[in-house]
Amino acid sequence: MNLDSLVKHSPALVVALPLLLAFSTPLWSRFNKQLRNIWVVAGMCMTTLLGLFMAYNVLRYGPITYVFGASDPTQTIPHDSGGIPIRIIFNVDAMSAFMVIIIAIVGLATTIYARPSELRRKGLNSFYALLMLLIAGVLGLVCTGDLFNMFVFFEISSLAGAALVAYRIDKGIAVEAGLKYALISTVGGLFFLIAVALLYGQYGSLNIAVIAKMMQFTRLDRFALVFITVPLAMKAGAVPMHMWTPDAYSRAPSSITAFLVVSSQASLYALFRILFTLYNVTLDCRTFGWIIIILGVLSMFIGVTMALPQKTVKRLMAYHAISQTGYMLLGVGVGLATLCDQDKGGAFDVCGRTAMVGGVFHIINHAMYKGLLFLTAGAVIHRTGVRNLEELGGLGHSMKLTMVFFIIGALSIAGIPPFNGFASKILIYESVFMFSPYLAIIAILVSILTLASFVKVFHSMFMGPKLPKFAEVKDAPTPMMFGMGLLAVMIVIGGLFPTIVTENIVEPAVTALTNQSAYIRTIFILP
Amino acid sequence: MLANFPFIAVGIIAIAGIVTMLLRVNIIRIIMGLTLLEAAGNFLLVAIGYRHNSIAPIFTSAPEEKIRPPAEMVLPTVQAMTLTSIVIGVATLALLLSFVMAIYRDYGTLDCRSIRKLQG
Amino acid sequence: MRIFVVVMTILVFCGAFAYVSHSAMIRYGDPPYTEMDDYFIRNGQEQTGANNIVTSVVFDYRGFDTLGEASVLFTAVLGVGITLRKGSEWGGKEI
Amino acid sequence: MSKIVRSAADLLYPFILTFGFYIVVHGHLTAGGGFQGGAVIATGIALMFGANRYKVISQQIRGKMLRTCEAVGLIMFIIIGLCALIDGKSFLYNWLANADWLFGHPVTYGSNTGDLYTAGIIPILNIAIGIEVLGGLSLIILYMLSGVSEE
Repeated sequence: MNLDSLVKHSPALVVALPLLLAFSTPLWSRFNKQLRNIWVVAGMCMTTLLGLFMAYNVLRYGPITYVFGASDPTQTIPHDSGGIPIRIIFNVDAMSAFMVIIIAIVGLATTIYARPSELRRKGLNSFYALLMLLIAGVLGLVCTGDLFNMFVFFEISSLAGAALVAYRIDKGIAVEAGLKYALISTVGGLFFLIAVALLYGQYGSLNIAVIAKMMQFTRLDRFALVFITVPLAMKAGAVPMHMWTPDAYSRAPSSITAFLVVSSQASLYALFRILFTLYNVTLDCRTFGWIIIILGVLSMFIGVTMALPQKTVKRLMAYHAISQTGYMLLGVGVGLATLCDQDKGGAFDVCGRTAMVGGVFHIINHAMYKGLLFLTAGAVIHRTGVRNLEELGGLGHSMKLTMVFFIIGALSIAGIPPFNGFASKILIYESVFMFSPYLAIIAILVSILTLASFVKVFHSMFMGPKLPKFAEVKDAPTPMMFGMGLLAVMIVIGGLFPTIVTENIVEPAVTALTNQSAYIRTIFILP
Repeated sequence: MLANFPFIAVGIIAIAGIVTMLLRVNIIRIIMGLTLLEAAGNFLLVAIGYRHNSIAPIFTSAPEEKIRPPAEMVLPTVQAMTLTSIVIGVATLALLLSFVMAIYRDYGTLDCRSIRKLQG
Repeated sequence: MRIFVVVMTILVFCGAFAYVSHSAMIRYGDPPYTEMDDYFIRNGQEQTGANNIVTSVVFDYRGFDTLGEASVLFTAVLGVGITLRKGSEWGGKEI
Repeated sequence: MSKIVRSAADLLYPFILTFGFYIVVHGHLTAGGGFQGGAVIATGIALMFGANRYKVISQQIRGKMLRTCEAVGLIMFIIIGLCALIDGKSFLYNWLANADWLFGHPVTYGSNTGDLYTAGIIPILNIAIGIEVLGGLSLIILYMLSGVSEE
């Protein structure tokens, strides 16, 4: 198979490969446990390389479409179908490529990290298989251009996520968190299904581009919009529907928590895709933009205030994840609110676009530093066995490298230069200030509170004299270090060279997201 | 109004499911409400694809007068989607019930007011 | 409080339903756009060789959905397996 | 369970299996398919679980075998899908239809009595899914029974 056909088939392979890994993992372990670990990690490396390769090609040469089951994978519309696509089509544009990059990097880091931390548990086969299914589900969710297919991948990722949250039974408490997650995402999935059915009933198609082209914004469309956005916002952890987030994040194994963050980001991507590509300017931009902005501001503020009094490490970080999701919603919401003024030198060109760049850039940054923070918390809990902040202390003497990684993550989340959190937050502050100064003030305030909260965590985990009960504690095992180091390197690169990242990855993604006609044109080959 | 009766039935089933989920405290009953909601979704899908005076989209021993083009058959895509969503529903139900079993084993109760060890 | 929430939910959903039911886009027994399904019915038998058009949609035209759906079942089985696995009540270190 | 139930279940078991297999392989001709047929076979296995003691039946129908069934069915599905890539077609392309080889008799539009030897990869995928579903659903029952019997 030469390189050209690899590019052509990469959207299918990037989903099929983790699925194949997941299905074959239970078989491998029958021969040898070590062999299975090598198989999983090697396969995940392949998936990562393939994902990055695909993203590179998309960003360099334009979107890739892939038609499943057709005799020619690039022929989106069969010649005898009367001008409509009939099969499932993957439409990988720059925004999808952006998400694929995040998933590939964090997926690799968590897969490598997971082995030592889960080594003592039974059922590691199922753990790996479910992790691969989660990765495959999220990859499919971001690549697909078909609404029903999106529902299927949504369900794969939520079921795999729920099963992994419940993985440590933990005297039933983890199962309780898993039940919560599973119930909420199932109800969300059913609403999504009903919305897809309504859209299909009106337009007779399931392809996003076709529906976007025919969209008339009738009453049923508005109904479907609510039914689609609510579950996706819920899965992303925005505030009125955030109650599952701290429970699921704090009880899941740390490697899974790091990836659940990415899974939430993928739901956020789906939300943006629905709002920008499926509905675009047919909906009342200003109203919907303000709804998103209000959701974002509430998430930011409630997340950070709930985080301050928390006593367990991962629960605190989970509330910060809600708060950081607010930044993305704020940035993209400002972009949506000004979207109708596009191309006229209006508000979109003045500040909306920058805000969207900031919001989308924050997605990759958040996935990296929040993943890193959860992984460091996992390493500390793995070595000490304590998750309460008040009982921890003095670990800076024995876990030096973990402490360095934690500092990198904490400074990045608080928006301190030269780390990547600063690079995206400054874009959001600047542009949101032009849109509405009060929102920018709230954003800066939340950032300060975040810093305060993480200073507290840092102090109670690493500072202070060496405690006698942690005398035996060593630094984290090497694979864990590798997982954390990968994310830390990405953070530092993103912080030192933010313009390279924004120009090459984020700007094309924002262009792809706001330019609805380009998305439609990839399916309908129009002049 | 009465011609759209299946859609009204979908609405009634969906609202019944949502009310069951909100009103009951036993987790098993909440899951039953979820199943009702899922049934509403499947029913909606099938109802959307119906065409008057049509047969099922199967050509084996189909009556000739129905399949002369344009064939009078109900829409196949929604039926395929319903099949998919039924299997997904079964899978979700199995996972949720196994969670409930594990919770009952450890907590000894199914009342969702007393399953609250997660706070704090 | 509980009753209030329930009544509000019912009212909201009934209101939404009444709002939607005015729309004449979908009528029972008469779907508005059927090009895709007509394509399946017209060509499905010759292209895939299957007499059952639903099967040809499930396994050919939308075969990838079926793979996803089978994966969902696989996921659920793995999830049931690890939730009810033996010796799951281990003590010792947390995380 | 009483002897009557056990004998009746033993008597019914092969018929249920045959019926399920019939539904699986006739998926492309009549209403049915891999999921439905696999579910029917799984009900047969569930009947055996219900009629016999858990200890006895778990010796005969092992979880390991069912797990292998499940994984093998799915891997078969993906491998068949990937085979199409060799020829430059897309993933899950029906590369056997109308090829006059395995399951490849061409069909023309219109009503017919049904030829089993048609539809290309669809019958093979049906069998793969049937194997997967029978393994999966039986495993769910097995796991849940083992969860109960631990009490």
